[in-house]
Amino acid sequence: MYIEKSRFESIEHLEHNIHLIKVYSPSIARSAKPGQFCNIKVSDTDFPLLRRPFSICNVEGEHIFFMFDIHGEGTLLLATKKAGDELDILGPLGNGFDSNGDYQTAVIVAGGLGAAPFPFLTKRLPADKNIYSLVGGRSLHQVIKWGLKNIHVSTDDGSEGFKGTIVELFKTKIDELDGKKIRVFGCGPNPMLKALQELSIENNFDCQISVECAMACGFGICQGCPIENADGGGYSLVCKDGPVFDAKKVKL
Amino acid sequence: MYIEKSRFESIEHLEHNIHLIKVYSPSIARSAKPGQFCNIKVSDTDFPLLRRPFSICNVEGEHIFFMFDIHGEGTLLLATKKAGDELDILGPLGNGFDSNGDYQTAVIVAGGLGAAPFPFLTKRLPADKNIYSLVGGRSLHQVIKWGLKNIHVSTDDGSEGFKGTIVELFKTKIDELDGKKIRVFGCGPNPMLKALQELSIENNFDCQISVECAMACGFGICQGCPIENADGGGYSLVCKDGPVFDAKKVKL
Amino acid sequence: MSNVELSVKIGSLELKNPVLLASGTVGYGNEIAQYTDLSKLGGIVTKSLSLKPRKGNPPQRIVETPSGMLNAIGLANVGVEVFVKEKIPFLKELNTTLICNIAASSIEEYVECTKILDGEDAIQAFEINVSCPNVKEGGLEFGNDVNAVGRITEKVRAVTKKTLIIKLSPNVSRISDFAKVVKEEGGDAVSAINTLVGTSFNIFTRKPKIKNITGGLSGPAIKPVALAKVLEISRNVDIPIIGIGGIMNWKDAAEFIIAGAAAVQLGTINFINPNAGVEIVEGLKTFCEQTSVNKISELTASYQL
Amino acid sequence: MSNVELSVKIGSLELKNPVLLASGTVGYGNEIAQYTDLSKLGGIVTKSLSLKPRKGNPPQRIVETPSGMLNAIGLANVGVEVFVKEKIPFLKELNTTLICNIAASSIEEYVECTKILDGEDAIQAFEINVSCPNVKEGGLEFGNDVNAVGRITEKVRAVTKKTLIIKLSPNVSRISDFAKVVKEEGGDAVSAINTLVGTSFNIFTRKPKIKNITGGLSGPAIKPVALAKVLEISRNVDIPIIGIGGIMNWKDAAEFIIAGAAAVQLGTINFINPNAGVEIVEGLKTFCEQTSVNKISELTASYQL
Ligand SMILES: Cc1cc2nc3c(=O)[nH]c(=O)nc-3n(C[C@H](O)[C@H](O)[C@H](O)COP(=O)(O)OP(=O)(O)OC[C@H]3O[C@@H](n4cnc5c(N)ncnc54)[C@H](O)[C@@H]3O)c2cc1C
Ligand SMILES: Cc1cc2nc3c(=O)[nH]c(=O)nc-3n(C[C@H](O)[C@H](O)[C@H](O)COP(=O)(O)OP(=O)(O)OC[C@H]3O[C@@H](n4cnc5c(N)ncnc54)[C@H](O)[C@@H]3O)c2cc1C
Ligand SMILES: Cc1cc2nc3c(=O)[nH]c(=O)nc-3n(C[C@H](O)[C@H](O)[C@H](O)COP(=O)(O)O)c2cc1C
Ligand SMILES: Cc1cc2nc3c(=O)[nH]c(=O)nc-3n(C[C@H](O)[C@H](O)[C@H](O)COP(=O)(O)O)c2cc1C
Ligand code: FES
Ligand code: FES
Repeated sequence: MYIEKSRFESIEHLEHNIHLIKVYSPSIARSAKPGQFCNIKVSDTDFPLLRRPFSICNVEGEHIFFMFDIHGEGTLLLATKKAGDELDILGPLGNGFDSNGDYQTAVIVAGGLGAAPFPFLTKRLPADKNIYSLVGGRSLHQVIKWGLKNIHVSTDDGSEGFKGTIVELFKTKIDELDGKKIRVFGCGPNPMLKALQELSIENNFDCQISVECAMACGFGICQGCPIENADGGGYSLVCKDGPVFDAKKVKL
Repeated sequence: MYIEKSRFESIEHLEHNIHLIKVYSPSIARSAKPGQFCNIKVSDTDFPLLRRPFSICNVEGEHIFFMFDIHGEGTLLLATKKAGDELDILGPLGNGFDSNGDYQTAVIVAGGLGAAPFPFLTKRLPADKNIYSLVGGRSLHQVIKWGLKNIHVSTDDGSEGFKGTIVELFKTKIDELDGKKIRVFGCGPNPMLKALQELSIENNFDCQISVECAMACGFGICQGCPIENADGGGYSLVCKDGPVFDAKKVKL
Repeated sequence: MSNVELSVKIGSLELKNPVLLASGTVGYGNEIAQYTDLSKLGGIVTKSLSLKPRKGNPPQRIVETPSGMLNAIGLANVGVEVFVKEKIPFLKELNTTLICNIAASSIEEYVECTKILDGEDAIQAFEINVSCPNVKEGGLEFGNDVNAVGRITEKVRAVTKKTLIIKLSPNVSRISDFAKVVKEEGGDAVSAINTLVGTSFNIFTRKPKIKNITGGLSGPAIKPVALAKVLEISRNVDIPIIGIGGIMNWKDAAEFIIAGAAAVQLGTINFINPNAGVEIVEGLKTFCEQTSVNKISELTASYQL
Repeated sequence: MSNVELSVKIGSLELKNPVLLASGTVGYGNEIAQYTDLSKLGGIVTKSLSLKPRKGNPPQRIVETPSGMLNAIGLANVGVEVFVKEKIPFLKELNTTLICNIAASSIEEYVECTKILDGEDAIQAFEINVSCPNVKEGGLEFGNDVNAVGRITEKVRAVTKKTLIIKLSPNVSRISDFAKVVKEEGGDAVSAINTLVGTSFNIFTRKPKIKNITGGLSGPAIKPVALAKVLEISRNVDIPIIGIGGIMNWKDAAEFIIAGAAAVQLGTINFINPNAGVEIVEGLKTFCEQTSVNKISELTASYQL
């Protein structure tokens, strides 16, 4: 894990309000695993005070990509960076996805910006695995396909693909997919993860979900990011024990 | 007085660390007088909290110029603005110089960035007046001549012009200038203004000094900017009653 | 167009809307009136007045701090007499509710000031600033002594029928105890909060940046503290609260109202955006429309704990 | 190369330099050790320990505020027993001074924890966190009751000869009264300050952003308040002070030292720059060199009022 003064390389605008930035951050790039995140200082001043956590969206050589929408002041500042600016990045953080093991098809379930960690997972998936990506959004402009493969789309308003939530779409595909030979990787807003968790438990899918929550440090010293353990025995820390959890092990 | 959302036009780098910015601010430009200042919101966020006061350095049509060095975070942010950015400017504020009346030569005495208000004064000086500018700095790079006329230079280290302070240079010129026919306009750091004040009182010069101090509002509502009256009867407000004062009327 | 009822009542005082400008951040109204339409506000609270004029503290009086500022103005003011003669005529023309803030060094002085000002029709309410050093009892602040606050409320109450608001100091462990005594002694409302005590040093000269050594911290930095004080009072005492501390925009104002405030005051923001009050009234109106709140008073203390 | 003497003494405790990492912002040392060399610091203060493990508050526990953050971690900790068994072995290897912070809900619990930990050679000093709700006396904080702080100091003093530091709550009117009682009851030093009580609401859900309703405000926002508290203690009580509150860089640290602190603790900054402590030690050294200060202890309380 590094505190790396990284070079901002470029920014690309994907769909409405979605930005993809590329930074030169060789140490983090070399050690990063899919599902991990970085905690980024978005300004050179003390404002905003805290770093902002972002999933590692992709790695190309010594470059990392992050994907985000403009949410508040932190992401606004990030979106106004220029090539050559220095960005102070802490990472890679968290556990990441476990993509090894005995399964045939990786089923990616991404809701909105929950797509962020999956280009990197798609790229690093063991060669013997198939990939099947379920990508949802409120409407066609919120569907983020960048870096994904074998994509099946749902939108809440039906403006593209299946009309309904991404987990509803998943349900319609269960027969197509062999429950024993898949591993599910989910990321997205909490209600979606909850639905996915239920679906996975019902069908006994092997399912890893990446969760989000407010964070200060991102590496285990503030205890600010608890998630309740499913067994009732206290809390895990999203930043250190997660952000990826076995869907059976946490309460959402 | 206006709260004017102004357009940042350009930035020019004069000497070491001295920046000259040009903004499109028609309402303020039309009503500004030399010696007045503006209180500028240097960011679009709440950080830094307070506006920053800057003398109106020059006016060209509907454009205003400000001159500054990078001092702290506020001026740093100002120096990184780009053409087209919006700048929220409050002004014109304060009383300004009184350049009318019965004298022949305007003697400008500027120490370092104290030169800032004088290009505008130089331009707007009544046509019948002569101008004589004494401009001092620590060394030749701190001597700011932009927009001034008939310039006599002093540097503390003697790297350009007279070796010594600008008030010492002024002393050597007193014989050249006719004390009764001049009006002195001074701006610069406090110790310089103090020396100038003494010299003017001794020689009974008509002298107006522009003073600086910490400010919050800039227009008289916070009472944060007192300057002691020479008669001992309380305080005047630098922002409202000044920033230009008759050198005899205030204690420095 | 809009059906939102923005008016609120504080004691017998009717305010057009819940947005007031705070004492010490609006002078006597004339300078700020160049930048904003004061008649659109709920009202203004004038700079703390004392019986005699005070010239205030020597400079430096203010310094910026992270998301805040310290001030030690020293209650510079013209005194009640000049106020009545010179300031009231202008204030009358503003068509806004006028609340007169009083600061004194003894209980007698509070009473005396209130008596003199009570005769002025233009003044609709009093706000008593108890965060002043108490000269008689050794320079401690009245505001930190619950008995002193009780006595001030009682004595001032006795000399005016106008709405009486006590402005509380936040530099105490349990602010609700102070609100309780205000209610018991007949005060109509409390304002919370005044500034927090703070300081700042120049590390090269080793001198305090503010000549007075300490100053009062205001601005967004104190907003979480102010909200917690408002909430504490709201949960413990049944008295109207005027919320103050770091309000920068309508969202902050709404946050105070939800946390228990019947009205709010804007302080430091006036220095940065003198038109903020009017913008906040507009913002609150839109917020109410969009969240189906018919009367803004229904928002007060609508917290879901 | 440098001749500046950075070591300081707090009671019988010798610190390599005056820069400590604050309780609750450094865990038990292991995670932060990946980013910084803890052996270069004056020491670390471990997360508040209670007798039994505590799982802490439900989420959301933290929220950012202007130049600050609120936290309501709820003193989540492993309890003294697990601490001794599992955490001390790693802490021993750090080659830094270890100060153990204790938080309890009764005076007996404070005493009990101290007794157990007193036997551990690795622990060089205790810091007693009195800002915890007092279960027996109705949930009020010990930290706001001068008698309770006196009794805690006395009882804990009786069971340990190690350096005893009492960490004071800032949510009081006169913090120097608390420092005085600590001194009288045999405490070696005080830490000031802990967090200020604050809150924050989501205006759309009308719920507090922090599940616990209120939280503790830390970060640069509180620096002016913390400095004023340190200065107040320094001017009124002759006891070593450990300054805490919003320190982001060496300048802030120097400001606290000038205002009266013998040492400083870094809290929130560790979350943003986990190497800040080491950078601040370097910065202080250079500052001393450039301003001809031979011993950093000479800077303590060197204010020019
Ligand atoms: C492990 C992890 C990975 C993430 N990956 C991505 C990603 O790849 N792309 C992306 O767009 N967003 C991601 N997020 C969410 C992202 O951190 C927030 O959108 C961002 O912090 C918003 O900052 P802001 O200043 O723009 O918004 P503001 O609303 O101004 O932020 C205010 C505060 O709230 C916190 N906050 C706001 N929203 C969130 C949120 N959803 N989750 C956690 N904290 C929040 C901020 O960190 C900050 O402290 C991730 C969050 C976590 C925890
Ligand atoms: C009437 C007036 C006219 C001015 N004209 C100019 C000008 O034309 N060019 C120029 O470069 N500077 C001018 N100044 C000074 C200028 O306001 C400060 O340099 C600027 O505020 C520094 O801001 P900062 O954030 O970069 O520095 P910081 O040091 O980070 O500022 C911190 C705080 O201190 C205040 N401050 C810092 N230095 C000064 C100072 N010298 N005077 C008053 N307040 C200060 C800031 O306003 C701010 O609140 C003027 C000041 C006044 C009062
Ligand atoms: C420069 C300044 C002067 C003030 N003067 C007074 C005063 O005279 N009387 C008073 O009761 N409060 C005074 N206050 C306190 C404000 O009314 C308000 O309570 C405080 O600033 C918190 O609000 P804010 O964070 O919105 O500024 C003053 C505040 C500032 C910043
Ligand atoms: C997330 C967090 C957890 C904390 N936990 C503790 C604690 O367990 N015990 C304690 O005495 N102080 C605790 N504190 C308070 C800090 O030690 C420190 O006093 C406070 O944060 C002010 O310093 P800062 O502004 O540098 O953060 C905690 C602070 C934070 C931010
Ligand atoms: S964010 Fe600090 S422990 Fe997880
Ligand atoms: S700066 Fe506010 S009164 Fe002068």
